[in-house]
Amino acid sequence: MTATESASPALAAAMIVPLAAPLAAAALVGAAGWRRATGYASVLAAAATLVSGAVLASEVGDGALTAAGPLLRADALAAVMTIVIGAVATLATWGSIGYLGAELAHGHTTTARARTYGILVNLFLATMALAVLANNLGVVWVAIEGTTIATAFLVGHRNTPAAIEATWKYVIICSVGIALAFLGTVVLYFASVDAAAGMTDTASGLDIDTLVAVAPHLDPDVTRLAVVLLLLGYGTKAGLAPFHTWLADAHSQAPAPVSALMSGVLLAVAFTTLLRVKVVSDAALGTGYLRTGLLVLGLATLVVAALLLVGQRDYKRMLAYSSLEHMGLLAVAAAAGTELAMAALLLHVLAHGLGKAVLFLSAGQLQLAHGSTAIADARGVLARGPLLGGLFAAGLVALLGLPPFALFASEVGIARGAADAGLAWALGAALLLVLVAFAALTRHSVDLLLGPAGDGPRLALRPATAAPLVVGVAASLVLGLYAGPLGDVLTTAGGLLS
Amino acid sequence: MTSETYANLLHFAGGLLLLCTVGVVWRHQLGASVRLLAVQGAALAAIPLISGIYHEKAHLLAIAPVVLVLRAAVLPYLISRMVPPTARPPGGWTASAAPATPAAQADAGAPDGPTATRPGPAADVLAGSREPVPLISTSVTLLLSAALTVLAYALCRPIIALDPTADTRTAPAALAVIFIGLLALTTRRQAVSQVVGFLTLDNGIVALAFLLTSGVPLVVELGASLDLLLVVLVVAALTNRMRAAFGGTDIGELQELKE
Amino acid sequence: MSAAHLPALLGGLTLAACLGAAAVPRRALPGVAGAGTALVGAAGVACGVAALDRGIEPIELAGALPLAGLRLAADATSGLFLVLIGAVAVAAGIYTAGYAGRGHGSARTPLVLLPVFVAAMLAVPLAASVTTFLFFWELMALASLALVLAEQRRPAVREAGLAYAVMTHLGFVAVLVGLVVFAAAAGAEEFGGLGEAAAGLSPATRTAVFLCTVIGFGSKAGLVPLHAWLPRAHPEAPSQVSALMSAGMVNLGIYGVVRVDLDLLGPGPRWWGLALLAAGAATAVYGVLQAAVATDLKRLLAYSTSENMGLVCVALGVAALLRATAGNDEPTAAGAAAVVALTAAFVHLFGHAAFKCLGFLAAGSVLAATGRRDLDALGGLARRMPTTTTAFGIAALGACGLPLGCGFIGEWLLVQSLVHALPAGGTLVALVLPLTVGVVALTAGLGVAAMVKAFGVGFLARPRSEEAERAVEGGPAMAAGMGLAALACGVLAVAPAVLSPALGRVLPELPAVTGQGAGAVPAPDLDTVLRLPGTSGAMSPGLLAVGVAVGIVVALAATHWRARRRPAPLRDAPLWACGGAAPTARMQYTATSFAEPLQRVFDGILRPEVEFAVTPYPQSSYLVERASYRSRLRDVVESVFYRPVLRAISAAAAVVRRAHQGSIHAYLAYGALGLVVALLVAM
Amino acid sequence: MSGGTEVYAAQAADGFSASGAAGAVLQVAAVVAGAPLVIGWMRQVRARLEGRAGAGWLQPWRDLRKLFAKQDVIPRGTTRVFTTAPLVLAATSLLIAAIVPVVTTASPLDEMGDLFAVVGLLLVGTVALTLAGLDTGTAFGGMGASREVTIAALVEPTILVAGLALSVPAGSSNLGAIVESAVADPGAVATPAAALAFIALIVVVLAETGRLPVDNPSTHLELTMVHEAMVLEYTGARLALVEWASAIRLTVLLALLANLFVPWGIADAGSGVAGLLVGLVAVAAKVCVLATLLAAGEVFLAKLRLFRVPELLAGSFLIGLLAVTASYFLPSPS
Repeated sequence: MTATESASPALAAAMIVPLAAPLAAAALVGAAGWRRATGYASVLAAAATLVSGAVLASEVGDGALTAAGPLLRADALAAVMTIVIGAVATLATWGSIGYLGAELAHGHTTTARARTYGILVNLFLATMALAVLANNLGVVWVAIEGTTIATAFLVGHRNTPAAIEATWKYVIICSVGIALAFLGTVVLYFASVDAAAGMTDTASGLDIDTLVAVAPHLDPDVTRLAVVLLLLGYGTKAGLAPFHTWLADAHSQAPAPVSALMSGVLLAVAFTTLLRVKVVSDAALGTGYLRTGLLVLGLATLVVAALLLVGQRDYKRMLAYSSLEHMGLLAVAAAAGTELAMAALLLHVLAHGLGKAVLFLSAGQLQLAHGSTAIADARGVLARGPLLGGLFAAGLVALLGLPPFALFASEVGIARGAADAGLAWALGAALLLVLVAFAALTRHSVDLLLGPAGDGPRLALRPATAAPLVVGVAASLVLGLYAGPLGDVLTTAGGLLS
Repeated sequence: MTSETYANLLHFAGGLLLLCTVGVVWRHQLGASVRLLAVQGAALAAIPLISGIYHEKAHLLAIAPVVLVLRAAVLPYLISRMVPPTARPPGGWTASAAPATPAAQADAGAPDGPTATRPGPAADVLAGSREPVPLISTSVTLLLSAALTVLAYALCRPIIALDPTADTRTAPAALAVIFIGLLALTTRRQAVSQVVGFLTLDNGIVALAFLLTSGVPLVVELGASLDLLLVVLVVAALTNRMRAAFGGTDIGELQELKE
Repeated sequence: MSAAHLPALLGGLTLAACLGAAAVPRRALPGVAGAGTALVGAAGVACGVAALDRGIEPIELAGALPLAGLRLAADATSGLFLVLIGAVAVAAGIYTAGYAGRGHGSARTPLVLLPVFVAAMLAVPLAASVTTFLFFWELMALASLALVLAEQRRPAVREAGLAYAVMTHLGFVAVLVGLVVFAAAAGAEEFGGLGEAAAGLSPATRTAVFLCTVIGFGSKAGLVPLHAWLPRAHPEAPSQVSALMSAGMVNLGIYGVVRVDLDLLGPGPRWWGLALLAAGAATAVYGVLQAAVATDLKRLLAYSTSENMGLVCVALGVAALLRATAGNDEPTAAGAAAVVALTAAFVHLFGHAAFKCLGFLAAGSVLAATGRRDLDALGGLARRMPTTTTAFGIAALGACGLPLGCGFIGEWLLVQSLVHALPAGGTLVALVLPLTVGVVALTAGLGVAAMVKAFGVGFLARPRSEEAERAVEGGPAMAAGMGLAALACGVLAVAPAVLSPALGRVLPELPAVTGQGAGAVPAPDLDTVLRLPGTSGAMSPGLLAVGVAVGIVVALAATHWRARRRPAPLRDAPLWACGGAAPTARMQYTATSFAEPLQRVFDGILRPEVEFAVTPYPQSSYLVERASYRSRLRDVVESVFYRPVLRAISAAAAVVRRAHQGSIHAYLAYGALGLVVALLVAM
Repeated sequence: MSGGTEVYAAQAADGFSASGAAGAVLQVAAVVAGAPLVIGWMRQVRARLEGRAGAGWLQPWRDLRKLFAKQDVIPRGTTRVFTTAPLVLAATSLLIAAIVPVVTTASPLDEMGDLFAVVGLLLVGTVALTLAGLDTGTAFGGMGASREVTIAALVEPTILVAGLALSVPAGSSNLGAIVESAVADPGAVATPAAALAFIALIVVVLAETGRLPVDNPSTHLELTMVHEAMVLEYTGARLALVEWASAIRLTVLLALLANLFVPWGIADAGSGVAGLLVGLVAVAAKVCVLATLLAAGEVFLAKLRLFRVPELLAGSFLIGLLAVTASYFLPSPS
């Protein structure tokens, strides 16, 4: 175990910026309303998060740093997740400018709601950063519940009956699920306090380092209870069955950039928390316990996602269920738990975030143009808008895990990791389900993208709107071919988790 | 305070908590549910108070009023504002223990003819102040609650085994509250009822936290309370929007988004 | 330039071709893309020659391909496939310049992707680690998918693309699982490490790896029942892409089997050979049967691809089976026959690549000229398009597997290996091999029927449609592409000796088939007269050609007997047709009618859907007013193997959809139930 | 069972032999000259058995002579395939006549092609003719081609399996070697394997040469024609070539059949002039006997319906398969 040390001021700043920058941007939007300038300020805040993540990643090595007292803690995992948040958020906020501009122009929204949107998106980013960087599992919980609150009105942004319905389901199901996580946290705290009696002061019984340190001494029976609750609880927010049911509704109703953030980052942030739990669980109960749980939930999620994709008629819901599918795959990867599998898992998270951002932002453009998210209403996209269609297609290819995009590298890594862990059967089952999802996604995308132009609207894409999409595709492509130093960081983070 | 008194008081608080919870799933009148929630909040606040006095822990004594204000006053108040006034004077236990006839009418769906003009449970349902026909009949709900209580006791065995004190022995009651809250969420159709169910669940968790570990760290406790408050505010706002959009708050009607 | 630079050259050329095609004005696009593709192919051939000569030492790029690193290397086996695919790409590339220039598949994206596809195919045999291999394997699939979808405005293309995408991904999943399990068990990722560790793996692991990889590679090679994508996708692609896929890409399925299952995984038990043999035999017969009754020219060629890959697989299976029988203590007849069978596989790969490339290019030429692929609408092209007709004739002769054609030698070698294995192989071999001979023979016979139909109905006699009547030959580039392929056909048909040096390098690299130590058997010498190691069969394709030529001269001389007593020949006479009045073009036998007897003979397998309706006059039931006959052939394997799976998935999807009808109470109940179950289990 | 080393020893050691070369020339000449006579003989036998006088066994020669003097007609719409096909058919037939051991087992062309190559050459001739049939663009041409190809495709398994049955005991698929091994081991002819192979091969010969019950060479009813339907448009020298080549194929196959099972008298590498003459006489006699038997048999046979032919071929395939397995499980006494 490597030491946790207090961060130098510069690094402490790198840990605080991901929280502070979006908060500042939120304040700015609150003060000045949503306009291009404040929009770009949000982009800047997100980019600052990305840079902070990169700085942390390059400096943290295989140790951990704390800042703001014992409140914040960054290790390689947190650094990678900060990068994920920053990267996807940059694309999403960038895409928001064009998206909200078009919505305002079409009269789909008001300036007041646009302002709320701007504030909430930035708060959302801040809560996610907190969830990743917090030192205390309780605070992580608070932050993740905070994401639900921040996104509630984002999901309901359009204020249509469907949006309200989606928001209600989202808030209730996620709150219930996350409440279970709180229950699990309490039980774990109980076990930790008991095990740590005499070792450290009880106030930090939920700190990550403390938990890892006392993990071997935790009472197995109580820990089992806690881990099940935490798995189901954070699994809810990560979109794992059986509490997966909010996901498609929320993703399909939220504005496209928010869908991108939720799908690309929020799920992953919740999942990362499960990885933290896994480290504790593995030390306390052996690797087999949570592995079984993750496999069951992962495969169940894959089944649900793949089969719901089969008859899907709505392209945003299709993308949502694809996220579900990827979360299922992540669960299988986490079950494997080798260093390679974990590194691949994190790469998968990043690549999926980028790909999903591109897809949801393109889907947003389609929705704006057609006023509907039904596949039947938007056929022959490629013929009507080669750029938009091409970017959607590229995003889809990236999402399907085909080379040369990054998800290919991560999926192969996950497969290798799973095979190394002796989970070949689970891998085979998972991949067959992924195949069903692949078939369904391809079928629907062929319907959506290909074919003659028909009489639908022309789909022109303004350069400013296209830019984040192009950047996203390019980033995914580059990551798929060459990860550079990021590869080492991923491996380090994988090492911490395995 | 002797340890015996302490244990008795603690058990009493836990029992009250559980009792209120059962009441919540029993009653169909939303106003009554909200009042039961307030009582539940008070019973919950009693736990840190008793525990703080017995263990002489200042931070528990400090937190008890906070819990009391939030859970017995603020949240019930916020929720009660979501409930439109009932057509009849709020009658507490007696009024809601109404004869079977109106309930049967409610069962039959929208009343026709002369009964429609007479204010009654059906009108309350439409207005959103009364729970419509439950998805699972009340008696089955109560039986399920009993089963869940048994399950809670079974699940708490390892906890009690690890640290056999009066606190942990009360934990099953808190866990049962959690389960029953979940049951209420699953079976209740009015928006307000779901919120009540959710708060019940949350109360159970907080109670468990106090019982097991004398509360979570302060920062977490504050954060969680803030979250809860915000969630209730969000839900309240949503309920208003829902009423505006759908003309009602029957969650069972929200089935546009599927598959 | 050393051999190690060649892969870099390959990559550089690909990039240049790609960027060039993306940047140049539309007018120059076909030329640039075609030339670029041909150059990439040529670089591939160069790589292959270098690999055959001395091998290419491993090249590692640790930073590339996240979490794994890129690793390239080539031995002679890789070299063989590099040469094969590179050469096909050269011909197809040259052809593209003309074909796309005539407005076929001339959209920019497909033409930009063409060099990428070729490069990805070439990179597959160069890959030397699991991840690298999978990367290029899937890149190849993706590029070819994009190319298949080039004419996506037609619904048939979209359907084909979809089927292709799903099937190829299924194959990929199988290969992926097989290889990662192999790698995990071996504890290594590089092929070298896999090979070393293979012998120590448990039989269960080896079996799992074998089955997974054979399924995966088999689907790429079009083995039944995983062939379903092939006869859909190959015909719908632009023709140069069809040629690249059918003559190039499918070979990589065979490469996979050779590399992973025969080379790395090492000699296996006898049933491996039997499994390959059975899969190959089923494929060969089924493929050729479908080809024999197909009426779509490109579909016919696609099924023929499936058939030929089946034959190659039979050869590999025979080789594996015989090797497992032979042992390594001394040279045995079975061991010698195994080498002959392996040689047959490689020789047939080359022959098939040559004639299939030519066939698809010629079919593309027809398509470009007439816009039709339906044999029933073609005919009479021999007069209007002599070059194309000659090209297709050469291709068809090769595909028939008859002497003088380039498909004959492979089949002959295969039969020889069967003949010479029989006495030495034990009871199992004695039971299996005669049946295999029957299968090979039936395949050859039906192949003849299919190709006679394709050539005779498609190109000879009189045109059956206006389009066919107006057909004109394509430009010089197309002719050059076809000429190159035809040249290859000719050389392989009469002088297989050109393959001898390459095989001499490759076979010793595969001791899992050719034997080790005392049991090692040298590669056969494909001289003017083919003599086989350890057996006494001999045949000389070159001399046979000479013999036939001499025979024709003699026959021609014989026709001069009493020639002076004859009047001058009567040209352009009306047809006699047993005295019938001038038969119209509609009265000709069509492809459908030509294949009807075979369809009836094999209707138990083909299960045609036949509707026959006679409408009599109301006055009498014996006076026929009109009769309609409709017969439709579907791919039976699809309805037997695929429909039930699809139905099961749909049914399951319906169940899950019913569970997600939007009720939040149901959703919460799922969660609550899940929680209770999880808690109970956790206790 | 022969061991591995023996197989190596059995490597064909054929060199060039003057006697073989002379024999090859002799047998080509004999077949070319004799093939029409065989046809004539069979027709004569048949006529006599049916109670007719017959045209005499020289009649085919007279027909050929007449045809060679007739005007060539090249129908409208046909291509070079139509004019070349008879040449290809004739060329392959001649080549087969040179390769197959008819008079001698030591033909220098033996290495040029083995049993399977010969079968392939036969098929090349058939294919040339079917293409010509299709090229005419008449319904009959197409019909004949379609049927011919169907039969050719279905007979293929029988040929190869029967060939396998013959090659396995000899250790080689080269016809010279097979016949030599039969000479060396006359007892092998009497095995069940050989008998089964013989039956299978007879069916093959009937199918390949278009004899009853597969096809009726003397039919004049278009709808029942197979071979004749393809060549309907031919006349003059080309028709003569087609007829001649068909006769050569029949003769060679009969001779081969005879020599495979009753190789007595055939010349080998060491034979002198006398030996070659003995071989010639012997093969003439054997072909004569076989032709007589065949013709006699045809008197009692009707043509099978086209769709019953596959049954016949499937049966012969089964017999061939049995021959192979018998040759494995019931090895000859040697």
